[in-house]
Amino acid sequence: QTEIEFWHAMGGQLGETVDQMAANFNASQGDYVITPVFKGTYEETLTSAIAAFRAGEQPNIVQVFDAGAATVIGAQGATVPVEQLLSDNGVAFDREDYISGVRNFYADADGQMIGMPFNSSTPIMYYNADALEAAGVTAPATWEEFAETTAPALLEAGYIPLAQSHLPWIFTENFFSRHNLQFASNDNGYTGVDTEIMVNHPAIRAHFNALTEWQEAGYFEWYGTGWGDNQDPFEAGEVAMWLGSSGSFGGIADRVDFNFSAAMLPYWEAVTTEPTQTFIGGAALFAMSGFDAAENEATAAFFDYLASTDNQVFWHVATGYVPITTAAYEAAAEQGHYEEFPAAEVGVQQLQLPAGEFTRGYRMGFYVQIRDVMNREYGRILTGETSVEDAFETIEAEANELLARFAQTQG
Amino acid sequence: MAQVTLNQVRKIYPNGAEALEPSTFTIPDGELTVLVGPSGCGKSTLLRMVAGLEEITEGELSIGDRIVNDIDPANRNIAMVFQNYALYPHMSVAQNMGYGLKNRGMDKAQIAAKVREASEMLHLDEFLDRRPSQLSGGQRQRVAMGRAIVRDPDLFLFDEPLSNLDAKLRNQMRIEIRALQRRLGTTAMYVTHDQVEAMTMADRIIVLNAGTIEQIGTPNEIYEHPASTFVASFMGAPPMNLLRGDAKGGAVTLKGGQDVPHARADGHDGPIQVGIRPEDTWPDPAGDLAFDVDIIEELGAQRLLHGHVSGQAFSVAVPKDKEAGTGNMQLSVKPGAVHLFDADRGRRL
Amino acid sequence: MAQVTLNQVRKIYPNGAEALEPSTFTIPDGELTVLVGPSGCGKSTLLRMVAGLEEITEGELSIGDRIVNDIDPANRNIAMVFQNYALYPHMSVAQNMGYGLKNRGMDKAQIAAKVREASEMLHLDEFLDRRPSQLSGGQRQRVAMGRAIVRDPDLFLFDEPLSNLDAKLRNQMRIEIRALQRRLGTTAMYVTHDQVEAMTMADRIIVLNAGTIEQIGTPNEIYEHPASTFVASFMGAPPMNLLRGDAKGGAVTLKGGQDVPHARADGHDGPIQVGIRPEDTWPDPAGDLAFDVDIIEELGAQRLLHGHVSGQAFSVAVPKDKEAGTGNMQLSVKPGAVHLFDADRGRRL
Amino acid sequence: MKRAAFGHISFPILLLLPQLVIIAIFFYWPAGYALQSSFYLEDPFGFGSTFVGMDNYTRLASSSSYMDAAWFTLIFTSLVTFFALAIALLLAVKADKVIRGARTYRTLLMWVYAIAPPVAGLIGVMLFDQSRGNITQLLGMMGIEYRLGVNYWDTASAMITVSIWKQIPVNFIFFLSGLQAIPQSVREAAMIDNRSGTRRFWDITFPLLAPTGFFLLIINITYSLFDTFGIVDTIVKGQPGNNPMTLVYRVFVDGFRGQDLGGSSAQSVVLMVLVLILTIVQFRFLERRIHYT
Amino acid sequence: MAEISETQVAATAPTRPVKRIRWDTIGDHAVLIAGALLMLVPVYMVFATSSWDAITIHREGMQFGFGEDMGVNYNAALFEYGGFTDSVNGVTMLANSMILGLGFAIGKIIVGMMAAYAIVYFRLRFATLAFWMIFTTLLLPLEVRILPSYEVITAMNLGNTYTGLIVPLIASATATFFFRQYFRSVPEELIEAARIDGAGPVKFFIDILVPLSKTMIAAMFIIMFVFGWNQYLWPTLITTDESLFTLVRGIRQIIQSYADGSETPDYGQAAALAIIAMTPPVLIVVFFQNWFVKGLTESDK
Ligand SMILES: Nc1ncnc2c1ncn2[C@@H]1O[C@H](COP(=O)(O)OP(=O)(O)OP(=O)(O)O)[C@@H](O)[C@H]1O
Ligand SMILES: Nc1ncnc2c1ncn2[C@@H]1O[C@H](COP(=O)(O)OP(=O)(O)OP(=O)(O)O)[C@@H](O)[C@H]1O
Ligand SMILES: O=P(O)(O)OC[C@H](O)CO
Ligand SMILES: [Mg+2]
Ligand SMILES: [Mg+2]
Repeated sequence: QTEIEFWHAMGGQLGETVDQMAANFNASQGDYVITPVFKGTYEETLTSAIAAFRAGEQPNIVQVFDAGAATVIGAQGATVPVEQLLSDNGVAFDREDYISGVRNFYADADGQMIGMPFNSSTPIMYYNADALEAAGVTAPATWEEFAETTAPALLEAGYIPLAQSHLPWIFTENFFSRHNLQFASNDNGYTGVDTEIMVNHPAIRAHFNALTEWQEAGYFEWYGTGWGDNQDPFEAGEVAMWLGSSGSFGGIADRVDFNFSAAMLPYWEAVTTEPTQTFIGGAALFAMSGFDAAENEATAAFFDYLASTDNQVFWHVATGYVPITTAAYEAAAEQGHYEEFPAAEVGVQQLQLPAGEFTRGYRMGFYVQIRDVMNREYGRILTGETSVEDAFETIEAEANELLARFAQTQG
Repeated sequence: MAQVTLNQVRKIYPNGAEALEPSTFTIPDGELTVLVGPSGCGKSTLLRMVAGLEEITEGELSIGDRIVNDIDPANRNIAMVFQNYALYPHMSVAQNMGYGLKNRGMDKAQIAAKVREASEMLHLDEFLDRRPSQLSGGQRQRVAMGRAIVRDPDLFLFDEPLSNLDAKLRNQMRIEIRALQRRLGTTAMYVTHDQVEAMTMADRIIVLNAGTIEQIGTPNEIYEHPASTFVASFMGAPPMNLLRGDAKGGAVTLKGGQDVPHARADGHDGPIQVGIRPEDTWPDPAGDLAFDVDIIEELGAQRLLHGHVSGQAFSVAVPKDKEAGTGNMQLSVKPGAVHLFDADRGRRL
Repeated sequence: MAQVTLNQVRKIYPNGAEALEPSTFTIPDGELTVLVGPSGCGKSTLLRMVAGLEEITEGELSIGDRIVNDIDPANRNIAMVFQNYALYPHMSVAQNMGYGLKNRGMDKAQIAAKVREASEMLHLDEFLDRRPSQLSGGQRQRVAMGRAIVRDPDLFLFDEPLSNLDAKLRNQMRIEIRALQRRLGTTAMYVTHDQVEAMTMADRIIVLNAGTIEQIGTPNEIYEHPASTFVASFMGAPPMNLLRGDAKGGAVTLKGGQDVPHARADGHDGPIQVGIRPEDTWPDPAGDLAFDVDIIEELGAQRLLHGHVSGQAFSVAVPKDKEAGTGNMQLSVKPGAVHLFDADRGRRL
Repeated sequence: MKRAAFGHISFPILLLLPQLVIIAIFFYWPAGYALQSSFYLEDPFGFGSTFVGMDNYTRLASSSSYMDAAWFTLIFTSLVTFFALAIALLLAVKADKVIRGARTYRTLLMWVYAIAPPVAGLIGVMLFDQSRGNITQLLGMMGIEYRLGVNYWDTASAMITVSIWKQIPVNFIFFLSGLQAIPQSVREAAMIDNRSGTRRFWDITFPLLAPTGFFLLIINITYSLFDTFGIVDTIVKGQPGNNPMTLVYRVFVDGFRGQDLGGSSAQSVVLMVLVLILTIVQFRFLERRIHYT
Repeated sequence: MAEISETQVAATAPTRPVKRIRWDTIGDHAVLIAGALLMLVPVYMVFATSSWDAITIHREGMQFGFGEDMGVNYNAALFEYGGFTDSVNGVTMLANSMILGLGFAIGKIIVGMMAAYAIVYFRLRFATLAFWMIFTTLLLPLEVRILPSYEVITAMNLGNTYTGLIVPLIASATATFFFRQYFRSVPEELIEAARIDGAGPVKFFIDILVPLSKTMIAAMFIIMFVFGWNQYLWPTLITTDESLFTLVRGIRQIIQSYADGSETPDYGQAAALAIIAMTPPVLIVVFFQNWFVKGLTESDK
């Protein structure tokens, strides 16, 4: 029997589900034994894995979140690309099996998958159906509709119309993908390390200017950088619409006592009339290098097992994360999952919207710090400490400086 | 005004040791009262209760007209010299002495003057800037003394304040303290083991023994009329000779057979104790008491003859210029200097 | 075997104070040497250097044949009683006393026996289980003593070991310590302020003054032939009277005019100091010295007459049975008891 | 060093050895490593690294957000150190003084220390939480709008409060044990010399407590500077955003979370140098005034 | 004389005055009670909260009153096996935390006392240097040097061992510094007496210094035990073996999702675990209370 280790960042019930899947895998065959180990937050997990790699103690599989992807993928030789791993070990693999939004995010410029998408999510708009009904509106498809129709009505009905969690993810990265705007040079960073961010775009500046106006008008409220702080008022029924992760579905379902549903992330008609798919969030699994063929074979077997339709459906249903393969999506639909929970389908659909030139993903080093810069500046915008224009200049400047530094580390 | 009154005051330590049996007495205002007694008899305990540092187990303690059982030490307006000095280790000598004054809001110049004055009296002027740890034992003790005397309290409490000084300095100190206390008219309680100190300084002496008060009186009363054999043998160096004897019709006969001159014990027939101080008797061929000298001890100014009278231990002090040898001799006894005590409890008859 | 030799030993404290000037002397094996001197003169410092607790600034110190300057105190095989007791606060009395024995690997039963023996001698048997904080000052001091005497060291060092005991107990202790030291034949150094202790216990006395050795000698030598006015006035209570005078052709005249009887200062013409002990002179209508008495002090066994001779302060000790009053009188002086010293340095002529 | 110190040579070295070996391996080695990597830009996996000289340092000097963090750290450290010490000292003095209930008070006051930091942090955020925080609600009733995570100073005050709260028991325990070691007789002498308990405290108790106080001062400064990062992290929920942050949290954010090894090493080195200067200053100027025996 | 006094006594039998109200004592208690409340109300709330279900807590925050899930939460916290290998439950995590707490506290105190002893009580030429070398370690918390430390531990093959968990944490000067401060204020006379009594360095240390430092050791022990007990980041980094998981890690795993809101963390169970995690340290505190008795260096009279 070959033993392999799998480090992840899934706490609470998610962790239990991971354990469950691992146990199932071990029970399903007799050749390989996988041991999942909880290593703290995403950041802690990644850092542990890096440290372990440097000490030659790395796990076979590590879970890496979106913002850390550039670091892992940049470090060629630290991981074995999944596609290669799978084909080396004779596992049938076809990129086309994967949902289009999922396929490219953890792939290289040529589309070769480096990381195995695992817990994938995407930002969607949850809404309080009772509230919308009371206000006599439906979920807005565009921001124009929101500003003109939805928000005034909801405000009138006594609700704070809109809140969101995670400005860098939802209102920046996915703003760019939803409108198919270029986010960074070098094909969003896929084709080189000397990348420059292109965040200071008029469209997004306009969006943030709109946000501040909405905030003043009472259409939008910002509760700080913390994810939950923005989600709580929605669950409490104070906020009518909330932008969050498709993976938030399970939690909301447990906790709210009103009818809720979800819609796709709105877009600006002024920017595009052909909105595109969004990026995936969440995390992927990477096979670390430095292991013998037998262990890599076990890793490949586990990945294969994970990607199987049954398991994807199980994971999707149990956690709210999107299924990563089309087959799994269809299977879930067949089971009637979406009839029961229409909101659970929104994320998958959004990820299957038409792709654009810049919707594959983005690859930028030191991206965790870049997000910190964004968060800082956005916070300052929304507390009136800076202007939108200044903020974006600062973000772009600081981000580019970080990118340049990252490029140097790769040299 | 600052008389100290104890009314059935008693002290039992948490471990059950009774350090002071219920005691009642008054220390008159303005007097200096010396406490004497063997080691461990309760002197420090008594002082510490007056100071408020030790809880009073039972009874009532007043200073002036106030019952102070529950009054904080700081509010009793006392000054105390501790047996172990208790100096503030982080303060210089001058600061140690001035601390009590500073707290009473005296201005700096005045404090400095007072400290200087006291330190001169105590020969500490060169050491004013030193820390206690850089002083000799006697110097520390003097600092402790200085800390008390710079103050102008209602009551002085001195716990063996001169024990670590040489005879000469001690002599000086004793006189100066006495003078100071008289001048200020401050009531004082003074613990000492030094008989000379006790005799010369005290207005009144309290003799303590194992937690009980044996006698209270002026030095003269204590010395000339000891209330018990304990007091008699405790006060006086060398101590009073105590001999067992019998009284019959007023006359007193020693156990070994001799009659005691100048002794009348009317109405106390039966066993008895006879006390004669070594300096109240002297070699005199015409004397009445046969004495058998074993050894002679030289003490400088005087000489002690140790031996037996009627087979019982007996000492005689003679001035060093008087010739003396061992062997048998006769002793004369000073009339009126024979003390009689009952045989079992040792109380004066 | 355990004689102590100092060869130009000197001590300067880090703050620059010279506590002992370079001194050379020997403490003979088996003898008990008493150190006396005013407070702060360097007695404890000397003892502590012998113990190895204080670094020797200069010179060489040997115990027995070993130069011990660099030997650890633990390896000097000494026992010491500290002036401030230095008891281990966390150990009971018995443990405090037994600790040194335990360190020498003695077995439990033997330690217990030794401790019991010592504690009986020191009247501490009831307190064996107590912590030092539950003892009176004198009891603590006795524990400190006990800690030393249970041991069987090469050298005893006692720093005012009896200062907090009452006269009676002190008397007993003194005799017992002396006997013990004799019996064991252990060399001992003993600091005391008590003249009686010094005179009765010492084989030899060292008189220290401000870091220098004034005189080394037997008690008798020190008392009868003080080497300096310092020694003369330091040893003896009340102290020797010192009068200024002039010598001329051997005869000595006091500054105020009177001639001094029995005094010959041949070859020392000029200013001179004359010493007469208070007990070496007595009221005698036929005496040669005119004395003017101001006050009389009662000390129990004797009486002190304080007054003036030729206008200079003078005291006379009389036995208490001698009548005495204030006013003018004549004094006789004991032949051979007049001490002469040079006028400026005070050295004996 | 004691006056009557032992003169041995090899024995004390033996005593020091475990400590020295441990710190050599687990402190000096990593610290040297931090120093070295502060001059490089390094790929976290160790594949590539570029020598950049003082770049990592000059970058900090010119970063306004770094300077903001430095300022905040100064304010934060001063307040936390001061209040954590002052409140603990007050409580310790009182607990030392009362006779009745002393044990109970001691136990209760030490108790909180037993709370695990993540739990303490969680208690903190939950109490101060924007929508369900009990303290937020209390303040709301008093008409104070309190918005943790949105308003800079609201967040700062929560960080400061929780940090103080968490540190009080430590200080309390050490102050209490320090108080116990003050000779009773000296306190008694002071009781006679001084009517005012407060003055007595400042004149006698406090100076004699100084060795413990000095220890605690340094420990508290290092606590506020370094050990509070867990609290900061919990309160900002891992996303500093526009909220205040301390310098060490930045080290953690950039290094442990962000894998910018060179940059965060430079920050560590700056911190170390700052604290080293601070402590040298304290030793030179404060310890002189401490009286040990 | 004594007789005379006795007659006086009979006249005025002492009547103890009614105890005065001691305002300062009341003040002292008021301060202590306020302090205890400040410290303890949050703890109480954790306890109350541990009796509720996750949803309620998530919606309403910390609770003052008691709910109905006390039994469920504590049972789950203590006895439900978690983790992948099902080898850990509250009880085993408790045991691991205990080993970490004890090992760390004892190790640190021993190492620290030894070093402080060497610095304070020996005439060592490089004592100051040694002190400074040790002292500077106060400056860099483990979190900042965690990655290199990890490399050392793995290089020494100490990953997944208690030694590897404990020893690097000891590499800081707190204990040494603290004992140095205390030793310096221990009266000089004690080492003098001990040396005269023939005690060498070892005996003095064991017989005199350690017993005298009891209070200080107790304080240090409480602090260090809890510090070790509560370690999180380091154990997470260096252990992968679930049987080495500690309570705090268990708590973290439960409340991990608090910040991102994707699911409802099991607050009740976390609170229960927090209470359980608090119990042994509190017991240690109660136990060492007895060491906090006054008067080791006291020498009154
Ligand atoms: N640590 C020190 N630093 C500086 N000077 C000191 C120190 N210890 C003692 N001295 C000084 O040295 C001198 C001698 O001190 P020592 O303790 O030997 O005196 P002593 O003869 O024992 O006096 P006492 O009879 O008062 O105990 C004193 O003047 C004292 O002030
Ligand atoms: N804290 C205590 N606990 C128990 N017993 C104590 C305590 N303090 C003193 N004692 C005992 O009480 C008795 C009286 O002690 P105290 O200190 O008053 O004696 P003292 O007369 O001052 O003796 P000394 O002349 O030796 O100083 C002694 O037997 C002593 O052992
Ligand atoms: O909450 P998740 O797991 O969907 O992740 C959201 C974003 O990817 C955070 O980077
Ligand atoms: Mg006493
Ligand atoms: Mg001395």
